[in-house]
Amino acid sequence: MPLAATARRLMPLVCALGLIVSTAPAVADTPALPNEQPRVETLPELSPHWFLVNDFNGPGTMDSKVYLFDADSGRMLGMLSTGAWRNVVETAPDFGTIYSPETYYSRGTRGERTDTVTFYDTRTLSVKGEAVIPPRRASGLPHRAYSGRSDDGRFVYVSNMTPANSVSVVNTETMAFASEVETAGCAMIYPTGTRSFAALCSDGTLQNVRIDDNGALAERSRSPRFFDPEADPITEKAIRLDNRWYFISFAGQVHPVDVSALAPVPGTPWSLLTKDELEQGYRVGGLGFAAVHEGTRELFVIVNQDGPDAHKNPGKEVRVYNIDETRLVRTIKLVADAGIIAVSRDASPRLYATNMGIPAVFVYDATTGAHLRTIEGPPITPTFVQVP
Amino acid sequence: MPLAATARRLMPLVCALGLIVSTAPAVADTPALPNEQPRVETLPELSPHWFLVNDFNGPGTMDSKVYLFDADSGRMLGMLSTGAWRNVVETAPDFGTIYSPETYYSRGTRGERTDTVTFYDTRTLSVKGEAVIPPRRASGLPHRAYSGRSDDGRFVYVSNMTPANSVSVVNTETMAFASEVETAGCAMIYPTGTRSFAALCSDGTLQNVRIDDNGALAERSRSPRFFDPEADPITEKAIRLDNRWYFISFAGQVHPVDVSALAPVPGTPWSLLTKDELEQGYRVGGLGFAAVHEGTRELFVIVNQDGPDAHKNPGKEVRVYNIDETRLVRTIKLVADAGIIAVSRDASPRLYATNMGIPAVFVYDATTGAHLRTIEGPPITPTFVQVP
Amino acid sequence: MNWFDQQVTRLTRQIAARTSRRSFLARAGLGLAGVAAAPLLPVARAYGASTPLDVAQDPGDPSQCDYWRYCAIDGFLCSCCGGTASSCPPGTEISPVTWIGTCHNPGDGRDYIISYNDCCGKSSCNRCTCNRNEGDRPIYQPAKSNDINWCLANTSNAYHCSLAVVIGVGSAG
Amino acid sequence: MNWFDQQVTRLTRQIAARTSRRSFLARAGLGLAGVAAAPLLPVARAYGASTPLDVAQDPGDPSQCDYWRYCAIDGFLCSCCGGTASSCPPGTEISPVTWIGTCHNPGDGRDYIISYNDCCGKSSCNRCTCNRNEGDRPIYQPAKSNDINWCLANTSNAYHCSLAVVIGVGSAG
Repeated sequence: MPLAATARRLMPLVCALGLIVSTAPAVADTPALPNEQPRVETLPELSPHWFLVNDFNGPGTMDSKVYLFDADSGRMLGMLSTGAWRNVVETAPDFGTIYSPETYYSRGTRGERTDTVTFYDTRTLSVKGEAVIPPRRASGLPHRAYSGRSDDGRFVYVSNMTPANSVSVVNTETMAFASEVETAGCAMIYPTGTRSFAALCSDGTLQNVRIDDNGALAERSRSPRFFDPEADPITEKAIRLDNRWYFISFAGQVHPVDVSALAPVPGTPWSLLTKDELEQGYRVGGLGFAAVHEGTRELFVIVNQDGPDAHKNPGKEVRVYNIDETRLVRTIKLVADAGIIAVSRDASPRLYATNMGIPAVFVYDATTGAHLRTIEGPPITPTFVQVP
Repeated sequence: MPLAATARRLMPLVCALGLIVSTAPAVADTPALPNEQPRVETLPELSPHWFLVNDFNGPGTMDSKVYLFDADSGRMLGMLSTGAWRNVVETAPDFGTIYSPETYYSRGTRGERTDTVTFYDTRTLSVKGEAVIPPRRASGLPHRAYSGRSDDGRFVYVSNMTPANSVSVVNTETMAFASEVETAGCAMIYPTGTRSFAALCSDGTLQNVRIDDNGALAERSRSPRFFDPEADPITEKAIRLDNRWYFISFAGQVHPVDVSALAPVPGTPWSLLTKDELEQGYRVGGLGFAAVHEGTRELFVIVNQDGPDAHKNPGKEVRVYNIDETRLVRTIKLVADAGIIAVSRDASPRLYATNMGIPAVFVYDATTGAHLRTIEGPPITPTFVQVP
Repeated sequence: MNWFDQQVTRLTRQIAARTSRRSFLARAGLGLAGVAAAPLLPVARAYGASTPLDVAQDPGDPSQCDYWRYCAIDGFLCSCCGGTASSCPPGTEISPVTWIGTCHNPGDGRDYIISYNDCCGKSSCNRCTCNRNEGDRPIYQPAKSNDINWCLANTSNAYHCSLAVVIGVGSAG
Repeated sequence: MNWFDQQVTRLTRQIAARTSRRSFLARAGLGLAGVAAAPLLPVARAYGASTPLDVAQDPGDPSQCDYWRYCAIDGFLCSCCGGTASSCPPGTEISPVTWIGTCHNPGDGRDYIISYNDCCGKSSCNRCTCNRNEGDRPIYQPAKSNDINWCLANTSNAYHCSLAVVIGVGSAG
């Protein structure tokens, strides 16, 4: 290092607190750099190209993290420490608060377990409060649908598994646990309005649960059987547009389900892949292989060519479909394998692509497919990317 | 994967618990593999070539680990989860118990702090108990001398820094905190007998503290000033042989200090490096650059050629000195940079070498210097290697 | 609910009825999972203790991801962490519930039912990551899902590594 | 105890006497450390907000390890973590005690006293690891030691990243 010769010796002089000021002659004619006061940053105004990266942290799963980045500058903006077993966070409709389901043990990996939804002020990335929830939060390989939020932001839902399935409901206004709703035989959380959420059932149906204004169970309904969990199961990686959830099967069948009413109404399935493509081994795949852009009504899906059982494999191609016209619009060739994608919500959308095994996030123009930037990690085991 | 075609379909048959036994015809003539009962391993008899690797876990510093390996087989034998901020563990004289200083927060990185010395049964690698100690345990870049153990195994000492220096004394028989001994201006822990430990002081002296059978402070003494902390400071990486500690300076001066009596008696310094070598930039360096083998009276030291301020740089050379004859015996050329070494205690000693930036441990014959084996990590940020 | 699920559910209900410390299982309903085998036979093959016959019948290296039993695993291989394919490393706890796969053994041509119990109570071993998804199903079919942290019913949900335990012979299907 | 230590100790005792929440400092004795600067002047240079004059006077990229102020740092650079060389990322806490280095600024030829405060309360940022040890001293000289987790006096000792704050001009020595 070039400065070694000069700086190696410790000067016998300290100006801590400015109580002592050196009168050593300036070497240059310019005034000396002013003394600085260290401070803590707060975040500037929200940009549509900010994104969150949940880091599962494979080398230290009990010490997970959520990173915030600005895709335009490529800079990291801040981080949250979010306890054991990261899935995803929920965010307030105005992105002013981050709701993070977290798990802690009194001795790190042992002792008393405490699960929380922790409330972070997004502007300061500091804790505003926490709701202690039942210590049954589902964990494992991260899934987006392990939690959800009511459309109005009033309630956050957290998936439990013991292995019995239930959902912890948290009131975001009172920052308190509201109720636990059993969803026997049905897993994951797909919000369906301001006071309801759905869960996927092993018999090929969708259960829809309505809660009251206190977060307690009000009533339930169940869709007709709309997929065959043996012949061609749908994955947990669904996307929502308006009042419709779009579930995607291993073989790339899209199953739309209308959730406007309490009883979910399945629509007509359509296919992302042709019969020829399926035979050639094309499959949808990845930890979070689907994303949607509301403005353009476009569905983004990662495709690989690894054949059967490739539903978790990453791919180097993102296909873009018009979801209303059920047709392929274009294909984006990625510069690196991706298993996880997200698309910003604005009119100049960015496509974020990453993979748990690659400590980097790749930023593309979602419209042209151009690769704009690579943001090197850490995060070292990026799981879900989330957009404000 | 070659089995995909056959194994892809889930067989509609389960033999869980052996309550249902398939009568499907065997494809081969051999009897089918017997059903198995999963079980938990215990460790076999201690081998002299076992070693512990403390993993600081840079990506998740609140979720540190200690790995146990067998150098002869190259196999990992087990692991401990050891909370935040790993330094090292202490072990019972018979290696039957591992004493691990640990730090926990009720919410991982925040909330109430609890520091412990946790007691692990070495044979089962499970928790036997814990002593809660003052929540002031020193942390940072790991150092061997952040803790110590009395020669008879009765007490474990843990270094505190707030930044005031003190030592928490834990009674291993009662598994309880015994006392906190202040060591103002003196840091680290160098055990000096059954009821005493020393600490290095910023004025160039060594403080020796005697405790009573209850672990409480009995009396103190201080050595004469034996090194110049400005001109050529000694590092914290000292080694002990019999009743003598050998402190090694930045410039490779060895300062022996006899600790037989309460008042430490400095001996005559000698040099690991010649004047020529110093001028050519040779320095001792690394996180744990020194090790000793009692049987052969050999001192092992990592040497680099990075010049001044290289006291923490790894090197690709280990020099071996006869510590009584104060002379270089041989040099071992490493196959990879190392900042940390340890030497097994037996008559066929192994040299273990690693570096925080390299997720692997390299095993050498400590006598011939032959590279015997590379054990690939994880551990991903190996810090101290310790031998039974 | 298919036949497989019915079997698993029925079995588990029997256990739940017999085992008070597993009372949580009684609540599991449709979403029930496979169950660790109770003592049946001594373990035939431990790492480094195999006989030539064993190797012929149970070929491959349990510390490698391509070992036949791992056809539906997702996790760290206990064989690399101080355990074997059927034994947890010292100081960990076997998950009492788990997921089930069916893998083809090239050594004897049979398909075997494999129970992928997790070893729990310590943080990730982080060695020998292995992800194969043959027959893996989504989480709403938990008995077949390798995404789930099966330490969910242990005293700690810290996940260390995964086993691949032979618990029966499947049909050649 | 040399002159440097005496100065630091004396200064810190003055603060300790004035600041009850820093009462721990009074116990520190010989082993006392550098102290974070109280408000003196506005921060002259924040990441991305430098003027040409600033760059000439304060050259280099604060997100790179070879930036002049980092001559005695060991840690993750806050400039890569949502902060700058003199500001902590959102939601972290500045360490009130720290270590001190002296670095040569090639922009104006002066040596500056740099306070390497840590930002605390979140786990490791883990980006832009930087280890330079010019003038670094062992832990028994804590005011000059970059090995110490300087979050030791914060509400949490979780270490996130490190700053390099100009707190004075040193002699050209």
